[in-house]
Amino acid sequence: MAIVDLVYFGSLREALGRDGERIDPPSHVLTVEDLLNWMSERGEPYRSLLSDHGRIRAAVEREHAGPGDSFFGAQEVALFPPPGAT
Amino acid sequence: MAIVDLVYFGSLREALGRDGERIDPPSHVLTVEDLLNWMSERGEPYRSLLSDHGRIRAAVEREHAGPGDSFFGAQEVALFPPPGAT
Amino acid sequence: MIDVRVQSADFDPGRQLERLRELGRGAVASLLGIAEADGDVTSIVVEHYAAMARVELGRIADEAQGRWPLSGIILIHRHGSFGLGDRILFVGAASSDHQAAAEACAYLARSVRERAPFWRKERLAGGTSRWTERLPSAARQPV
Amino acid sequence: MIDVRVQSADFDPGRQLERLRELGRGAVASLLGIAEADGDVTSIVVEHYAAMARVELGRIADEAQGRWPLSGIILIHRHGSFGLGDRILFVGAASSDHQAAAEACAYLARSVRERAPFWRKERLAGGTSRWTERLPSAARQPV
Repeated sequence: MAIVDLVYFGSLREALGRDGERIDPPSHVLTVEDLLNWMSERGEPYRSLLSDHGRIRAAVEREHAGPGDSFFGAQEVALFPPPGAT
Repeated sequence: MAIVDLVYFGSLREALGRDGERIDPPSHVLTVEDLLNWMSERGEPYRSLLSDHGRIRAAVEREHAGPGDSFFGAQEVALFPPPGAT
Repeated sequence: MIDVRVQSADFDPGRQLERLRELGRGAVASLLGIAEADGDVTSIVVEHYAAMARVELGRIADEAQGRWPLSGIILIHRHGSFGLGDRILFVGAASSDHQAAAEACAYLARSVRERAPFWRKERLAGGTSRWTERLPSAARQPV
Repeated sequence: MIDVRVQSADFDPGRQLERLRELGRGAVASLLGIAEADGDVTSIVVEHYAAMARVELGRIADEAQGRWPLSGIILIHRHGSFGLGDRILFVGAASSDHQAAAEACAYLARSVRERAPFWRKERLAGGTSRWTERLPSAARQPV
């Protein structure tokens, strides 16, 4: 798997205390769900914030992605709570 | 039955060539449908214009009324094609 | 707030949105009805039943207010002669609930079209004219 | 005509209605989203995913244009800091068909709320703040 830029938004960004980070996931981490599980295994604060998949949405290359969608080959993956400003 | 002011609108007004007229229907003419039938019996142009009840709507005292609604005691009854300006 | 108007004068849609915005709720839905016609129509005449029009618009607004949690409703229906592109109808609804504002606005617009006592005649280039009767089949009947 | 904008600047809703009216169709439906909050909220901050926001609004507009016969769509979503009553969102759709304009506008507004990558934080009188996460249950979660 290539290097991926993870970007965070909303309450997730604030709780993680950063806008994003560069990650290098192992080759068995293929889908959004795999990614959330792998990140959770890194311990706190990821575990608390990412292990409840129902609270976290993702976008792969600026397009909404479901838990089973692959991010293979993507340069940018975004994680965020359900959006909505109005 | 007392005297009633009939008022016409839209294409019906134009086809009848008048804004309205004062009528004195007999006592058995109680409902909007009775009124349309009684007016149709007066001959042309009423027969052609009023006998197809599906094309004519009515309002009794400025409120929409169906064929079976009574206009007993009303001072003003309006007849017109289905409305809609936009 | 319910404001219902029947008038020949033009209105400013932006001003109406602003009046509804000032009520302080999260959403303002509106529908603007505009004179549109096909082919050789040069202008449109809107006739109305003056004694009934405002009363019927008020009934429609009351019904909407009973069905959705609205903080404001504005209905403005014009009558008279119109060029193509002229404003004829404004329907606006304000609510804290976006969905309620949108649904109420659609209901108000549909009810005005079906029940408000206004009739539409198209003037044609040749000097003739035809009424748009909106029969149940939605067919247009030249008279 | 599809016009999609993501901006911090305010916009004039009346001007947007006028642009849609000038397309010459019979109906313009719109929904204006306004900063509203309960209690001790003093202001609202709207954060966005800049690289995705405009693209996603464009996808939503394309979907609406594929589903309804529209002559024009305008979507404007603001980001930044807002006082209560400030305009945040404008959704507008023009069509010859009143029902199509109203339905498309409701669809656009709902899709923007559910999918456009914007997040809302409320600043409170005491100096604290809370995010409005809009979980699937529609519950609001203080963070």
